[in-house]
Amino acid sequence: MMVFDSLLALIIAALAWRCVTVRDLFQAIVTFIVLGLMLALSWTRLDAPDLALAEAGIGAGLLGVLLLSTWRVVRDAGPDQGEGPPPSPWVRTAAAVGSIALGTAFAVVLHTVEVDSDRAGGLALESLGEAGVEQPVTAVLLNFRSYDTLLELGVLLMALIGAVLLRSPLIHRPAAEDTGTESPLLPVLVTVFTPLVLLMGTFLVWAGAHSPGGAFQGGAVLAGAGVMLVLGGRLGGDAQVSLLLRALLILGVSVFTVIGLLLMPLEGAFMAYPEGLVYPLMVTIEFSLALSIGLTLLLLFTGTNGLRGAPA
Amino acid sequence: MTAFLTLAALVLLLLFALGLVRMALGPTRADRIQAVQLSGTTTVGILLLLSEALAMPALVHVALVFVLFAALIAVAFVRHPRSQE
Amino acid sequence: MTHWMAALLITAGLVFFLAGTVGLLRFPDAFTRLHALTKADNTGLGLLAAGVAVLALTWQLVLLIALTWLLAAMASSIACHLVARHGLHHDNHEETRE
Amino acid sequence: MSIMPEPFALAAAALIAVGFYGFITQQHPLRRLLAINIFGNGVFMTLILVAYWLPGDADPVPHAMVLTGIVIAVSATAFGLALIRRRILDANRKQDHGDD
Repeated sequence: MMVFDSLLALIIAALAWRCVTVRDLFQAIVTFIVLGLMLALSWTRLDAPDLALAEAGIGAGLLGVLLLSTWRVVRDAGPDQGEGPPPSPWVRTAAAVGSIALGTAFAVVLHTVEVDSDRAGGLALESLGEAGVEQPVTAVLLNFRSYDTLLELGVLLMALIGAVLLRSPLIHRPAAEDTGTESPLLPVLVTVFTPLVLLMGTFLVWAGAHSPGGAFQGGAVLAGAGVMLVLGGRLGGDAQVSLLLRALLILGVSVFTVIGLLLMPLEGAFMAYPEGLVYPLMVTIEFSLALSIGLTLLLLFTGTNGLRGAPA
Repeated sequence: MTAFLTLAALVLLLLFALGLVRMALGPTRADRIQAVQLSGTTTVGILLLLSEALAMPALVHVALVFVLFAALIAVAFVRHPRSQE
Repeated sequence: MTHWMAALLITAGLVFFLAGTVGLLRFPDAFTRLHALTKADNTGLGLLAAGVAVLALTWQLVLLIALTWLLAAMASSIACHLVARHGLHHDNHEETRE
Repeated sequence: MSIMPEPFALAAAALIAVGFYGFITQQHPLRRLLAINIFGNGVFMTLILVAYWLPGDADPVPHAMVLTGIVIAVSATAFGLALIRRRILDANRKQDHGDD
């Protein structure tokens, strides 16, 4: 296993190096996507399958698709991007020396650090019985540290609002318009894959209570289904926003907050859950979070605040 | 059996590293985007082997997510978006 | 017995992966390389998945592994077709300056 | 920890160093976004390693932090990409105006 880990670590380092030094932008993006997939693989080796799911889905998958689509726009705009002149050899040397020093110091610290076993995680693992879910990461996210998750959703929504305000959507033409070069197999892929992907996303949300998965991973896969529909020309961004869509976007935050507030008189603290009700509450919160997260990620991809069925 | 499965995973990773040479060489964009497909297939193989070797059945779920997003990236490569109506 | 069968299937799968990688490195143009990657690697993945499925303890896991392979085969064959078709219709060669 | 080199610890250090180098030497905003993300991935890798090194089961608290981190990093990057597209739109508009 040591040889496997070493080779994987070497591949990761080499991909990172190529990603920042290769001249061609497209190559840098493809390398970045492959790097993300390799990171996900390495995290399964480090006992973190939850994070492998998140990285493969959000970090490499959804971000990769968004990067590729934005690359087209950048390329079509022509070579002049208003870039500054390339850095002088002095800057390069200084940056190289600085980053080597940083990396070396970091490696030394990581190899000498004594990890203290008296930690919050131990407490979380011990009190897992009270959390209502068996999966430790889900318990931490939705119960022990629910404030973090609530605020994180706020950040996600802020990013979406910012992106929408910039009015720079990605518009994918319907397949038929794409200069006749579209393959007839693309609709087949979309038709067969989308329901399976939706099923898979729902499963991951539900599985989050007892095995790797959860609202973020499931939400990312749900967003993947939406992106598939957008790429297949069945769904598109729209400047008109429906009330339903808005409600779904804030569903997660609202359910989380309302449940937290309603139970306050009973439990005496914000976001404390009564013992018998923990599991159903967790599942309710988890599913509403997943819907909102999936929709937010999808809208971050289209860069709009609304969606419509068949884009004209 | 665990040792054999681990060895098989190592062989797959080695073959993947060799396949990355093609991504570096190019010369066309189609060659480079194949690297994503290659990493999709290989990683799914490695994950299946590891799920058995490490007795972590959840890794099969991770493999399914890999399959899905590798396909999505190939589709994104062939679809050309605009940024203006 | 099952161990031998699994080992045999996985080894056969690895041979196909090897063939795919050799093809990816040695074939002369993007289309033949796509062909090598898609066909050989998916056969390899199928054999490998079968080997792991033999070892799997529950039938749910066997089904899930089968589903994974089926989706992988379908996705990558369609993806291969899409990329190849795209290569035919668009200039896939990189400009000298991006 | 041990004095034996840990491959993933070295990978984490490499990600951080390379991300830092890329952020300074690259000019294109998209490339800088990629470099920041590589740097961030090095930090995620570090947190996961620390959780892995602890005795017993992997620590869920750093895992939850990394999960939060991935989502925040991607949403910030998506916002950055929208900014890049906006800049291109504005540049095109200015050009069209100059042609008139």
